[in-house]
Amino acid sequence: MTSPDGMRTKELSMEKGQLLDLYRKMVEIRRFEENAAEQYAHGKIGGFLHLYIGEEAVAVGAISAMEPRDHLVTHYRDHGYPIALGIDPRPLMAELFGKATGISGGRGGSMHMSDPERNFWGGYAIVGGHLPIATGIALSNQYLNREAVVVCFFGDGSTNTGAFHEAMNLSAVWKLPVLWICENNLYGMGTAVEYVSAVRDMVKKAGAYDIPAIQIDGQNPLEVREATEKALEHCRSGQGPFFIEAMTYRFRGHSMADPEAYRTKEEVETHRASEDPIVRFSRMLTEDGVATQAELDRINADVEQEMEEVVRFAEDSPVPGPETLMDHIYAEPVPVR
Amino acid sequence: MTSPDGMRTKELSMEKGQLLDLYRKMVEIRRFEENAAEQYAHGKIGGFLHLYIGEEAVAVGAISAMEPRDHLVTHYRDHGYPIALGIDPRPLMAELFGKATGISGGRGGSMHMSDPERNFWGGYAIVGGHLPIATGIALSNQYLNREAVVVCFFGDGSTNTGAFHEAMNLSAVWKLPVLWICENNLYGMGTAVEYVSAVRDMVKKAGAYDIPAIQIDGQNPLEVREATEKALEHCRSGQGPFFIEAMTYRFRGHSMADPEAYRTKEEVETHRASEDPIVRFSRMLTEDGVATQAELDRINADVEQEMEEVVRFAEDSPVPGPETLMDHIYAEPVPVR
Amino acid sequence: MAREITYRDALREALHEEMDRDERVFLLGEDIGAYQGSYVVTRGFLEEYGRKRVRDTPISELGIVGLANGAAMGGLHPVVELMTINFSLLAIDQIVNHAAKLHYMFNGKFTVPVVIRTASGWGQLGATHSQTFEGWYAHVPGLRVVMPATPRDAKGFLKSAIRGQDPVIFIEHSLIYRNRGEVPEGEYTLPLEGAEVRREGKDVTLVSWSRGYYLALGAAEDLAKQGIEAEVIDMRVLRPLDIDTVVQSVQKTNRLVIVEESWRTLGMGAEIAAAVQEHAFDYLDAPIARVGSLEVPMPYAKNLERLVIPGKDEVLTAVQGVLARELVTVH
Amino acid sequence: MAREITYRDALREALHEEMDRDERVFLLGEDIGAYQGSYVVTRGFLEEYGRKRVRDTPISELGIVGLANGAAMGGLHPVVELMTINFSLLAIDQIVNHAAKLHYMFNGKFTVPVVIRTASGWGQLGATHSQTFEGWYAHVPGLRVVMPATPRDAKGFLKSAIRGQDPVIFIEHSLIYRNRGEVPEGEYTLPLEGAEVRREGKDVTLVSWSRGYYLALGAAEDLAKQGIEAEVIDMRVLRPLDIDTVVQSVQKTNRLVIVEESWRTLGMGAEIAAAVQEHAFDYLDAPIARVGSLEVPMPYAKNLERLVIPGKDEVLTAVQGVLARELVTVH
Ligand SMILES: Cc1ncc(C[n+]2csc(CCOP(=O)(O)OP(=O)(O)O)c2C)c(N)n1
Ligand SMILES: Cc1ncc(C[n+]2csc(CCOP(=O)(O)OP(=O)(O)O)c2C)c(N)n1
Ligand SMILES: [Mg+2]
Ligand SMILES: [Mg+2]
Repeated sequence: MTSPDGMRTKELSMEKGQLLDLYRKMVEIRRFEENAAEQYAHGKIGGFLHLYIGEEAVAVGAISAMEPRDHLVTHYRDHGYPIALGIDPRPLMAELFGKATGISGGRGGSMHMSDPERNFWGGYAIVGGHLPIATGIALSNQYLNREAVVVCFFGDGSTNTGAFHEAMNLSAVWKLPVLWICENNLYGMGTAVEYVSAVRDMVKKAGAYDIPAIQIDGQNPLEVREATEKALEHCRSGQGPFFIEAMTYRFRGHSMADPEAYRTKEEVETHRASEDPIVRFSRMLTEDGVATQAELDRINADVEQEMEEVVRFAEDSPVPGPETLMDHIYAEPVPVR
Repeated sequence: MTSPDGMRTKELSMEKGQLLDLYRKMVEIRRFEENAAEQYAHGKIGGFLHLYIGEEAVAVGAISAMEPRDHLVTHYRDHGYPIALGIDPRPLMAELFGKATGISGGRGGSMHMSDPERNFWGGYAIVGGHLPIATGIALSNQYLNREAVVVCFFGDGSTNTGAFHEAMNLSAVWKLPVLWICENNLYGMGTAVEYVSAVRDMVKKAGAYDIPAIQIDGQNPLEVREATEKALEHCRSGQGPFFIEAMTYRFRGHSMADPEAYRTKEEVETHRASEDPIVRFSRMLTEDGVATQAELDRINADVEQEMEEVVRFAEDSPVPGPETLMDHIYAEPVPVR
Repeated sequence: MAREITYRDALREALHEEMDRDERVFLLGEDIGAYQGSYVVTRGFLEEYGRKRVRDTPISELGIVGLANGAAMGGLHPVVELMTINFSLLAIDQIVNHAAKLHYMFNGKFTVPVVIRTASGWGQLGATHSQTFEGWYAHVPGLRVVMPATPRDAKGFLKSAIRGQDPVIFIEHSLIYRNRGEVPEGEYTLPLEGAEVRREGKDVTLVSWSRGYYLALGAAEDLAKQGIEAEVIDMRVLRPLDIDTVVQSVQKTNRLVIVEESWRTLGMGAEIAAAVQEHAFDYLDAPIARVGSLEVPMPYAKNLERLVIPGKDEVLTAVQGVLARELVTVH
Repeated sequence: MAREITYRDALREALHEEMDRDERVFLLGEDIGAYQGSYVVTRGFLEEYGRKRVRDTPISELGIVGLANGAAMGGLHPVVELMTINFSLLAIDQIVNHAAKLHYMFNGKFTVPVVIRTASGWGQLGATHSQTFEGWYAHVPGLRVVMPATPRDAKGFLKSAIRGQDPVIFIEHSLIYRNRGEVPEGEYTLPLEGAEVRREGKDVTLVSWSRGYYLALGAAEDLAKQGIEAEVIDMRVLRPLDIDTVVQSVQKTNRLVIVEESWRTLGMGAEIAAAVQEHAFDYLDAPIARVGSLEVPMPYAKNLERLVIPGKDEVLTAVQGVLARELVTVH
């Protein structure tokens, strides 16, 4: 983590309600993911399941700075972003359950949440694949003078893909309004950054495209929010893309199938102990007198209950009807063969 | 061109014979290409034909610094490199004619010259495609302790490909002995660098991989040679890749089919007038008293004659036998179907 | 009233008309602007429409198709030019794993109306620049794949592709850009479906598409002189594939020869043959014959290249083969 | 003497033996080392052979296959692991435009002995992670394509692939890694060619490969209970394709059903059907039937996924279809 931990809440001109909202969103994500893990263990969820636990402050901080007209595109570790955006978590959980009420009708699964009505264009499962897509959405915004910024999240690992390079270059050449947010959690799946990236600091990669870049502490939602605000201003003013590298850490395995042979329990514990974004933020809030522990506990309990209902909703929903299987392969009718 | 033209021959500890050899190689390339253009016009050569006219000093300067154990990989504009390497031009011309005596038996054509016995692994026609291949040859050299460096030539346009990014990163991560030489001739086909690359100076791209890089005057064979010598030393000493950006200019169209709608005649004339590497080098040689104009003229005449013979050889050679058509699809026998 | 124009001009008209009709239509691709297009299809477009709508791109096939996917999701109608179909391999992840999937995977919530124009073809271009992959794209649900042979289809298909809501792989051919043919006066579009019987005959059915169609037609004319009446079908659209038209023809002729430029193994012809034997089994009097390229990376030398690409002689030989065949039943 | 081991262990043994035999053999791929391999095939290899020979790579499919091509040209024997065949699309330019072409294009002057291991498979993985493209690779001259079903073939093929001089696409399947089967005691290799009749029968021929083979076998066992004797052929190698073995079987059974997991249109089955009708036309008593996946991007929901991938019921239905068929000749 490169920035000092000392960012105080009072330095920011935020209302208490807003601050508690950030807190609540982080807790919602955490509990959502814990519930998902549990349901996966019960066999209610299949396939891949990538949890965002430990990285909540990045999504929550950044997305809190976005305006409704802005757009969101993410990789496959994509449960946190829609929750941060305020999307109802029930269809998200239902999606994991493969239910008709899922946000993608049960067709997408964990890696493919989306809600275009909220300008959330989805999670994508091919590493690097969504970066050119985000670039294109940004082009449509520029082309149609929408004054909207596309915020695109991706991991350190994806910066080694050719798609990353091509997308960065295109976004810079055409000065597209896109904010690149790289979540550097030190690993791509089980491979540590230093073994696969020529540079350890992802911001350095932005230099190859003259894209202004900043590296920040991704465990502090306020620092993330502030950096995002400035970056969005830059993008919105027509100066082209901006690049944020948020240093963070994944507390759980890459996916539920990951035995975590590539890192020690101690390493994970050290990070958990000192860098849990929820623990850090609650300390900040109580020490600054913004909220009492009791207030936070009430939020925690509230979210706990909410998530019970979320799981129940998913559980009680019907599976997609078999008669829908062949719908939406094409947007326009295709003659049957 | 970023470096001053004033590099004097005497600053370099080169024998007259060596200097005249550089001169001769450049003239050979020029005349070879002019003859190829003529034969193309006569219909003796088909398909694509990309001429190296105007860029001779890059190949000649760089390759003169290589040792026999070093390796060479290039893109499709690949007639100049083998000539600089001292490969007999007759099979090169025969290749253009699609003859059995061609360096690739007439199967490769203009874009696919190679001579693995001389560690020349070929010209490649997919832009960017040869960069990962060069990286792999470098890995084989490192793995087998060959202490050889792979010198890989490519254009400004190819730096925008995903393959470029992936290859650069891999070469840096594994500290592979590969010398990247980017020929920045200001255009990729008909598209000027500024329209398609976020940065105008390709050296900037090397920074994303912490690869040391230098931008040089590619029209001066001595500057190219000196930079290459230092770069090869770096690579050979186990410090990983090096990146040279040689500023140059293509005097002819991208290929024979190019009507050059994208640049003015004046622009080309200006470059031709002030940056012809052969004119510049001959002036250097005569002004420094290394050679008289008469000596150079003799070389010119000699090369002229040599190239007549080269064309005659190609012309007189037989086409590949139809019975060879299905040879070498596989290296090992495949049961007939 | 009809006019006769070239295949290239048909494409140019389609692009012009659609760009004039709808501001959201724009072009992007390598060297389509200042260079005027590597097959000169977009000549003059940069000058006419400006840099906003005619975008010269970096050499980033994957990136530009991905960008076009995103732009399409965002409400534009991008028409990407991939210089040749060989380079589409670099973009195939964005085509197959993205364009073809997103509408379904996200439950129909948005569309990806992207058109990818690219060119098949050959002509001493060597192994990496002489391939054709229409069969690969035709394998993928979610894509529409067209490969028009005539100026009329080229124009009508391209206009429909641009107006449609689905990703379309639009495959041209470098060796037919100058072919001339009739196109209707005034506006028209053509639905992206259906094969067409272009020449009627009763003795044998020849099926092809794109440049292969002309080869088949030429062979049919030769056969006519020998008194053999070949029915010639231009497939036009490769996904969805109109097998019915072929089956109906085979029910009449009882014999089928498929002509294509790709390697035979797993070329489009494989699917057509497999489907026709399934649906017209009882009507076939001879095995379905497939004429395709020899299975070899394309050599540069002209004399070798000629051996690889099928010509009229190969088609005639195949026709003789299916005609000579006696129907026998062995048990 | 034979031992029974899993498919995964068969692969592990092959890699071990070849790495021990030849220092020039090395592994590279995403998460093959510290993570132990996404399908755990390379577990322990990093620890045993070290970073020089077991190379965790960046997420750069195109780059690492290209690098492997170059390393192979330079005298090494790289074995690349592409996590799943879906991601191979990102590397397909290096596979098709480079690995498959270089030996020919440069007139045989050097070889590209690269082995690309990858996995087909599905299991609620969604549209982009559930595909299989063996038919695409089998289309390309210059490649050898194997898709073993049994531990014995997996081990013997992998060893041959590593020792060979040609590029090999080696396709595993995530759902059969735990399947057990006999492998010979001690060293052996198997040539990369030839289908195998694994069950004899006289009534109908079932053809498949990889996981599909087990499906066919299961169906054959059910059919046997009904008194129908199905001959089951495991294709094993998809390029070069051993059609003769299928033709010989069809000459005996007169009926053919092809079972595969890819989309039917232009799947491997298309080629097999097209080739068999060509070579065994007079022996066929019914149209060749193809059983494949429904033509839809794979949905995540389990109940929908089950409808897409063919199961034993679909195979049995197809067999009933070809058996019920009366041979008629219509004119
Ligand atoms: C093209 C491609 N290659 C490989 C994979 C398998 N894979 C899924 S996630 C992942 C690691 C990504 O790491 P990173 O970008 O750092 O994101 P993180 O999971 O750490 O958030 C890999 C290799 C994939 N999905 N797509
Ligand atoms: C992947 C790919 N895309 C497009 C092309 C067509 N093409 C051939 S050369 C070229 C321009 C390359 O420019 P640059 O790298 O600057 O090399 P230069 O020709 O200027 O030496 C293009 C676009 C190709 N061969 N390969
Ligand atoms: Mg990561
Ligand atoms: Mg250039």
